[in-house]
Amino acid sequence: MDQNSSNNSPGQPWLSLEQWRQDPEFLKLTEKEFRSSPLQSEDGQSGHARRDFLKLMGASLALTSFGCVRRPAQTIIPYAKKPPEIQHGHPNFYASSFVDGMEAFGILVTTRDGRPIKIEGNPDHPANMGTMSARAHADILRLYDPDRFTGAKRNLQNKNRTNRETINAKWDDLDKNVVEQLNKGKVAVLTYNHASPTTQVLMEEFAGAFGGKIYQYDDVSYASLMEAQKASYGSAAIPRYRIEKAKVIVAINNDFLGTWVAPVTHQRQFASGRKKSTEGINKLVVFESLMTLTGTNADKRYRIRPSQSLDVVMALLHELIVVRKQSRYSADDGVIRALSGFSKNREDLSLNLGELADELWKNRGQSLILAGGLTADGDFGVALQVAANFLNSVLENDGKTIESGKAVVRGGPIGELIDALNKKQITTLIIHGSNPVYSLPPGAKFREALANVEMLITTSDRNDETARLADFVATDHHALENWGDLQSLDGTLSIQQPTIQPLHDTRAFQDSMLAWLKGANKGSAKAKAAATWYDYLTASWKPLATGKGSFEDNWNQILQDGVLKTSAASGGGRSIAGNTLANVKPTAKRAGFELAIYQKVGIGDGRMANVPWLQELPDPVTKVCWDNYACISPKDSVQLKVKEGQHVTLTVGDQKVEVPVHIQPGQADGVVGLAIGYGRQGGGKVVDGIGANAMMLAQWSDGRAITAGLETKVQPLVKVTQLAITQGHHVMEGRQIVVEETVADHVKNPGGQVHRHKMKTMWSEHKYNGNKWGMVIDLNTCTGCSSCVVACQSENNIPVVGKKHVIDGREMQWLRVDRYYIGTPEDPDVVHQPLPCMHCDNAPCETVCPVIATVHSDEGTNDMIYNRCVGTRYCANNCPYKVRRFNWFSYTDIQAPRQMALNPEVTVRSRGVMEKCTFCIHRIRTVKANHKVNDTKLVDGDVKTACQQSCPTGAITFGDLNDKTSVVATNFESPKSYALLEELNTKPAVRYQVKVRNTDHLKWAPKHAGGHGGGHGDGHKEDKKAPGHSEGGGH
Amino acid sequence: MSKKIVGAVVVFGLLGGLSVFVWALSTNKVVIGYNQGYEPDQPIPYSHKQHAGDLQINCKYCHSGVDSSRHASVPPLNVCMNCHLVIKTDSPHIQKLTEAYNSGKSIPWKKVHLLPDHVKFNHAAHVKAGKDCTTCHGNIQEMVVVKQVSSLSMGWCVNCHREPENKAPLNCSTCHY
Amino acid sequence: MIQRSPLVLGKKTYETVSNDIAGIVERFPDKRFFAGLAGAQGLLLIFLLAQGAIVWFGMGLMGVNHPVGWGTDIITFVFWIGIGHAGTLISAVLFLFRQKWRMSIARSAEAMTVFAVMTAGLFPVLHTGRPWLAYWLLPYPNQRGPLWVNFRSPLVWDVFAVSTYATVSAVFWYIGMVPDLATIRDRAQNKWRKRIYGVLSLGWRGTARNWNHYEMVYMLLAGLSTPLVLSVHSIVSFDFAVAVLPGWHTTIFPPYFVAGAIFSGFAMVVTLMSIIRELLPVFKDYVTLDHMENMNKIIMATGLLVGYAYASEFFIAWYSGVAYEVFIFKNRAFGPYGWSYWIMVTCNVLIPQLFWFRYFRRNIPWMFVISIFVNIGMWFERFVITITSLHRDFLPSSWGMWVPTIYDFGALFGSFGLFFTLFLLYIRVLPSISMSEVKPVLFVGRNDGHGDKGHSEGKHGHH
Amino acid sequence: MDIIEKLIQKARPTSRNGVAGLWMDEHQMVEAAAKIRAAGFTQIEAISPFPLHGIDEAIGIPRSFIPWVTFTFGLAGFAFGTWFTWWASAVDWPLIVGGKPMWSLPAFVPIMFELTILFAALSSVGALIFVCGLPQVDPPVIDPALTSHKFALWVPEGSAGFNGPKLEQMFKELGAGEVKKAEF
Repeated sequence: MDQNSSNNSPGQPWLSLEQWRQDPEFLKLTEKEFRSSPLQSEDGQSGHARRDFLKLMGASLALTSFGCVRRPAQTIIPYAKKPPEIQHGHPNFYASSFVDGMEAFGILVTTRDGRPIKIEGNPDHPANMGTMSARAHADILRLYDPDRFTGAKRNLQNKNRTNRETINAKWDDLDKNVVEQLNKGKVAVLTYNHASPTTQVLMEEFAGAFGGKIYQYDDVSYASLMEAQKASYGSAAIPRYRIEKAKVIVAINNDFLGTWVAPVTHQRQFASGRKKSTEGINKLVVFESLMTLTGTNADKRYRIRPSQSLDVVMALLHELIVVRKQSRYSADDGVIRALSGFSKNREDLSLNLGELADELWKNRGQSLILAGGLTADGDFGVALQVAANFLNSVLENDGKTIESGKAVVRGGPIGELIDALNKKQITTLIIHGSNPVYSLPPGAKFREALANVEMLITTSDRNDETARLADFVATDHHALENWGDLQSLDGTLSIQQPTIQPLHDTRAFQDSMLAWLKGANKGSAKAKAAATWYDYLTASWKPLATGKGSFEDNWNQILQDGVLKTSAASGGGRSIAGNTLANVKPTAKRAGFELAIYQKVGIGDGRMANVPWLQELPDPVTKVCWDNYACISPKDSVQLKVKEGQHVTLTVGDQKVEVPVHIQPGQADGVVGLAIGYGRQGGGKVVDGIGANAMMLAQWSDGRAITAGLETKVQPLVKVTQLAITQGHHVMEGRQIVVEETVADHVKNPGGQVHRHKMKTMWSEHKYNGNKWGMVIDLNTCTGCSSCVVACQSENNIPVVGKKHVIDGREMQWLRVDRYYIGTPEDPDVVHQPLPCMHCDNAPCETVCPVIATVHSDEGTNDMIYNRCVGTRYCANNCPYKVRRFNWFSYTDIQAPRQMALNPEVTVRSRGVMEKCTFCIHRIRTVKANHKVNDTKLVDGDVKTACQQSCPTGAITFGDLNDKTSVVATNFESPKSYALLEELNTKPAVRYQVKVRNTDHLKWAPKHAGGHGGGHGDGHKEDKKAPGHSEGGGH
Repeated sequence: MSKKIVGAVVVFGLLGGLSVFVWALSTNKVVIGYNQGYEPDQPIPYSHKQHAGDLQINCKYCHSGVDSSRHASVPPLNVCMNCHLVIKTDSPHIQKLTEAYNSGKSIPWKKVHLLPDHVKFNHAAHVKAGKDCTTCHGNIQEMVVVKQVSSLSMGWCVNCHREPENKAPLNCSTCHY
Repeated sequence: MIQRSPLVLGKKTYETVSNDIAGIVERFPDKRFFAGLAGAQGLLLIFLLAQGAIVWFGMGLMGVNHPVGWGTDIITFVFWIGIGHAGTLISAVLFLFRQKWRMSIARSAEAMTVFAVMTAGLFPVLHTGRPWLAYWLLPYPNQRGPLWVNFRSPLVWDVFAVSTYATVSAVFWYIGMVPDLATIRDRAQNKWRKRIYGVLSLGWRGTARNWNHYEMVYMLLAGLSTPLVLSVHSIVSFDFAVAVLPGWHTTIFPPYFVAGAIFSGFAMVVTLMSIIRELLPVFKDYVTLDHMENMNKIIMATGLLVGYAYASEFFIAWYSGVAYEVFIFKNRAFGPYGWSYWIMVTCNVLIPQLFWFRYFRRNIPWMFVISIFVNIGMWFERFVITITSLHRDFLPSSWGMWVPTIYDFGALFGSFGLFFTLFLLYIRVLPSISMSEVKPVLFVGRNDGHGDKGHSEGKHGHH
Repeated sequence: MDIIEKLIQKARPTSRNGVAGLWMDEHQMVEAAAKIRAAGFTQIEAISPFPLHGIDEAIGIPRSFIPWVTFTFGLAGFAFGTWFTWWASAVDWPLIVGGKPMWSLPAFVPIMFELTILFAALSSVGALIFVCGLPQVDPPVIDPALTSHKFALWVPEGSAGFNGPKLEQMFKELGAGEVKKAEF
């Protein structure tokens, strides 16, 4: 066997290990691999220097060189041939789509001179209506991730895939090898929920051509939900939840607002039911083990252990059917027998659910039971879903608050794949878009099963855990570089279009499949006719893109809209398959701690964990960033004698992980929570080495990952690390910061709980004759999801500082979301408060700046002039809201190519200057300049701040306060609105609207902290008991 | 006594001179450190005098962004090639241009008017307000080599914004954000 | 009239006074001086390294953060400015009060003022994020429009107050030194010494006409310096008092700061004099135990004033009923930085009570130790004001902690290096006791032959 | 070296010849000065290492005019501070700062005060330097000890009522330890 052929021999690359070591060509290749490794920054040459848009970089603002360097000269390099749609200085917007787990929605990508700089929501897409999740914003940095593969890769593996050398592969060679292997048959494709109908068609065609099968694996699996749907309704489709129609929502270990299925849609739906604050405001009742984002928004919250999730549903059913004898099942013996089996569990649960049952029954048809998710996906996971379905149908919600949905099954379950692998039925495995080696529980023995394949091909975009085991990495494009179509859960079809030429020598997986089909001379006529995936896509869309004009016209219209407007399916009713409770058996009682694995709102399944924005995004509940940690209840922390940040070992079976502890108020006792998405070893430079992999503790049973209700040993260690927590203190200390009202109070007198002040000034105030910009934030609809924080970060070039600096108190986010606990640490209510710069009319910061670097404009904005700032930090000290951020070091040295995501409209701040929220003044300027140039008039809604645009619940309104007809002016003057720290007479241009809690009495009535006279002595009383990690490790 | 008079004359002379200098600086009579008069050689000796002056080509023909965008924009080579595909194709400079155009490589022009990154200037808004190009750029139609005529100092901007007839805003955030 | 003890010991004559004081400049210093200077310069090197690194890499090297935007730099600035008050106070206010015992310590106290203000003046510049642009704080005509400064900002007031104070006290110090420099010039045997001191003395001749104007200007400067010295620390206190922060926003700050400044300034004079008396034994004749005792009495009095201010702050916070104020003061004494508060109270209020006892007032080692404690306490006073108010203000969400880094320590201890380097050099090259002021009061309290007391008394401010 | 010497020579103040008497005791000297003045001598200079009580009356030196300079310049400083803060904040470039009025007079008081003091202090010192004819380069010295422990009276030749021998005689009678012709 000569060396060359051995190198290219696809079947046995690992056999050539010794041979290629002596091969000079290979040595050269390896050298090159390391030189152009994404870990090294100088790969600009080979990576993207050849791209057209870079030619313009010289002219378009040398973004990082803020300062006064005048000469030597800069050059202007115009386009040789300018694309007609690009005008220097103007952004272009492209409609596209985004998929994240089960959620798919429309996006608008802002590009400048051919490079995408920001992702916004597509207002025409019914799933998100222009709003966004934090992760969707972060996708832009995944495009510019320096850790991405720059081309196809080949791994020279040893036999057990435990040792490898990575070399660059040429696409031709890769194709040749792969096709040769594919022709041998026994092919399987393992895909994630790509949500693309046309990709699915192509994938099925591809698998069929090689006699293979498609399997589906998502890093966060909804298998038990789908299985239960199938059992209850005959279809595994995830249903459409119409949360906006529900008056009473009961969530049982279900974080539908934060992480479950489609949070952006859910948030909007939930908020629309929340906005009806005077009549029929919805009520959210949450039963949960951890404190989730949903739990923080609860009107009534119960703490249960994960294993009790099913008991809650069964107890509610018992109250309705057995105690109250309601519904058509009240005489169904089978049901009653099933319920009676739970009598012991009901006793253990010892919750009085009668009132809730009454309320649910009263609102039947207008209520909604949501159950399950990672935190309740125990061995009882399917039973829980079945019971919840049953409860929903008892409450007559089917077809009303729950409609039938579109199936999102892309392939067979992974359990079957593992079986097939173990039986050596598969010799070639293609893994697309998921990372099972990282995220499957060790019990699945997936890694071991992979030893049985001859060739493993992945489409990973980075050197992740799965890619390391592959023989070939057919590196996929980033979604912003690729064509595609997506279907969201409501059936809406949307288009994904590329907004930039591929940055690297990558290839769409769809193109790879077409290439391999062609290479093997297989596939349908459509596939054969398609030169590229784009051709295949448009060919598939021909029947869909119908209308008056030609296909091209219709297609262009769809591209412009980003969404096929006619495609949203109207949901239908459905009926349950009788008594489905027969197989619902009580769960065994757990001893000791129960594990509850969960997803963080920012990190999610960890797919985007290498985006620094997400790592530095404080968790909406814990306010900790850059880490995962074991959440335990305050009571347990006392019992275990652990303090915040102290390490513990969590042991499930024979699996152990070591993580620091976070003491989480409101968490159920006897539960330990751990987030997934950490403990990566191939995620990239940002994420690698952070935290521990929670899935190491998960179990594998019946082809399903068991992530909750596992008996866990918690063993304190000596080591203590500081958690990077961005909030210093967690209770309001009796101050009027977030004002809460009960529904009854609110209906009687909205805003009546706000203590108002009569302020006097020594001098007449300035008049603002033109525009006067202002903002109102509705605390009632704000869920705390923190999408606005990342939106702001993306819009305003806000740097990321890293864990150490966050601990030092140097986080830079202009907009923060404060989270306060109210009540006892064991069972607190939670409020969220987004806090941008208040743009006070009487701004304390302005008075003290010696060099007029911060002044008011005649439009009422508090301007921060970076280039004038000398950095005395006096303004930050004197800001009562502490919204100012200082550049302690130079944060402008951004690793290439991440700097391409910088917004040229916003100056990049240098070391030693102060910065803060600007009310997106660049957007105001741009809109006003455009109106001036076009002789048009500014109307309400023209200027949107980045946070406002992103907010899924529409909690933020912004605009001209002098325009009395504007939404913001109305909100600003509404009795529900109040100014934060009004007694200081700073006259903020940002006001808050009171939070309404749908309950009879609040855990704590706000006391007033400011001026007039005594009577405040007892204001802190309740707070004494309140949870406060005092300084909680931050700062 | 005469020594005292000499001393007094020297002291007052220095003070007076300094005052005049300071007055000249702050009213933009004298400019220091702003590259006024910068006149670099370009890779292709494009003459504005010939194109804009003698041939009377409208500024907007090439600088097409000037009335719609923040940037006036330097024309892409295809704009040059509109004429130079046929005109003066024997000139070595035009051949250089054609070569750059054909290879898609473009021309690295020297930037003459350079504002720091923290200054946002909008050409369209100024054109809309009726300002002629020559107000800031000088008699460009007479320049063979383009030269920075105005100081482009902040005081230069502000003093024009201050003129009542310009009705221009004087907020810091007009230009800095 | 009470018989008072002599101001100067050792039966000096005018000539021996000249010999004693000019002699310090004329002799080559001994080893102890060089050892002290080397130590001071070692600290100065630390200062340069620490501040150099901060300027090069960024303010982030220090412990400051959000929400504690001001830390060691500002604390130490206020500390040194406070120190810088005693000099002008002794030379100007005591002058106006005809306190003859001031004569022998005035010069060194003034020198201390000038060097302390110089040291202090560095900190506001170095604490900025971009110190190379600190000149923007001056309202100079410029090419930006012109763009002026914000005269409403206490920091601009600071610029005016500190620079005026530095200028006036330096001028005051220098003008006071001119006749003594002329003495050294006329005594000089060495040509270069004669030239250098000739230039420094401006050619002073000591005619009666000159003395006439000189005394007038000296008194005018004293009269101007008195409100100035009071204004400077008032304005420094405005840095805090004008802010909205609870714990800063108080009307008591100006007098409280001035009292604290006098307190710390006199403590520093006692510290320095205790050292110099050992370093240069000749000083013992001029700076007598009586002098030291007088200063110790002032320390005790101002210590009580400061203690009163501490108490009244708590009272007003409680009496105002403003929850933020109440909280911040509770937090001061019992919060996470409570230890610093109790260091402050112990050093500033309790320890100076020892001066009720004559023994402690007249015992050099004891007063040295006590003065050091006062210096420590006064640094912590500014620490308490700056840090504890900033670290927990209005919104609990933004509360945080401040932890110093080695750069904080470098900046603080290094600044002593700068101060002592300057001071030690001053001791050797400039007349460190005002000869022309000591000579007129040489015979006060003396019964020996030369002249009667009445004759020499009240020469100053006769007009 | 020579150049420096030459420069010094050139810059030296003009001096006059006269007669000087030197005392070791300041009281004797003051008494002598009064007597010499009474004897009709004019332009008497009294030189001492420290200011002497009673010498002004003795040789007829009027009260210093410098307080008027101080007052005038202090007033000018105050006026400048008031005008400049107003002009810069409210006229030249009015900007809205902290919602305060353009002319925030109370906030400008510290500036006005400091400028008053600065102008007054520097003008006083300037006046002193001017009126004393300082700085002087290498002025003539009658006796080096006059800045240490001796006291002198000196009357220039040619002054009204000057009589050299009589003066020398009087000096000796009034207790001068040394009498000499001296340039000053």
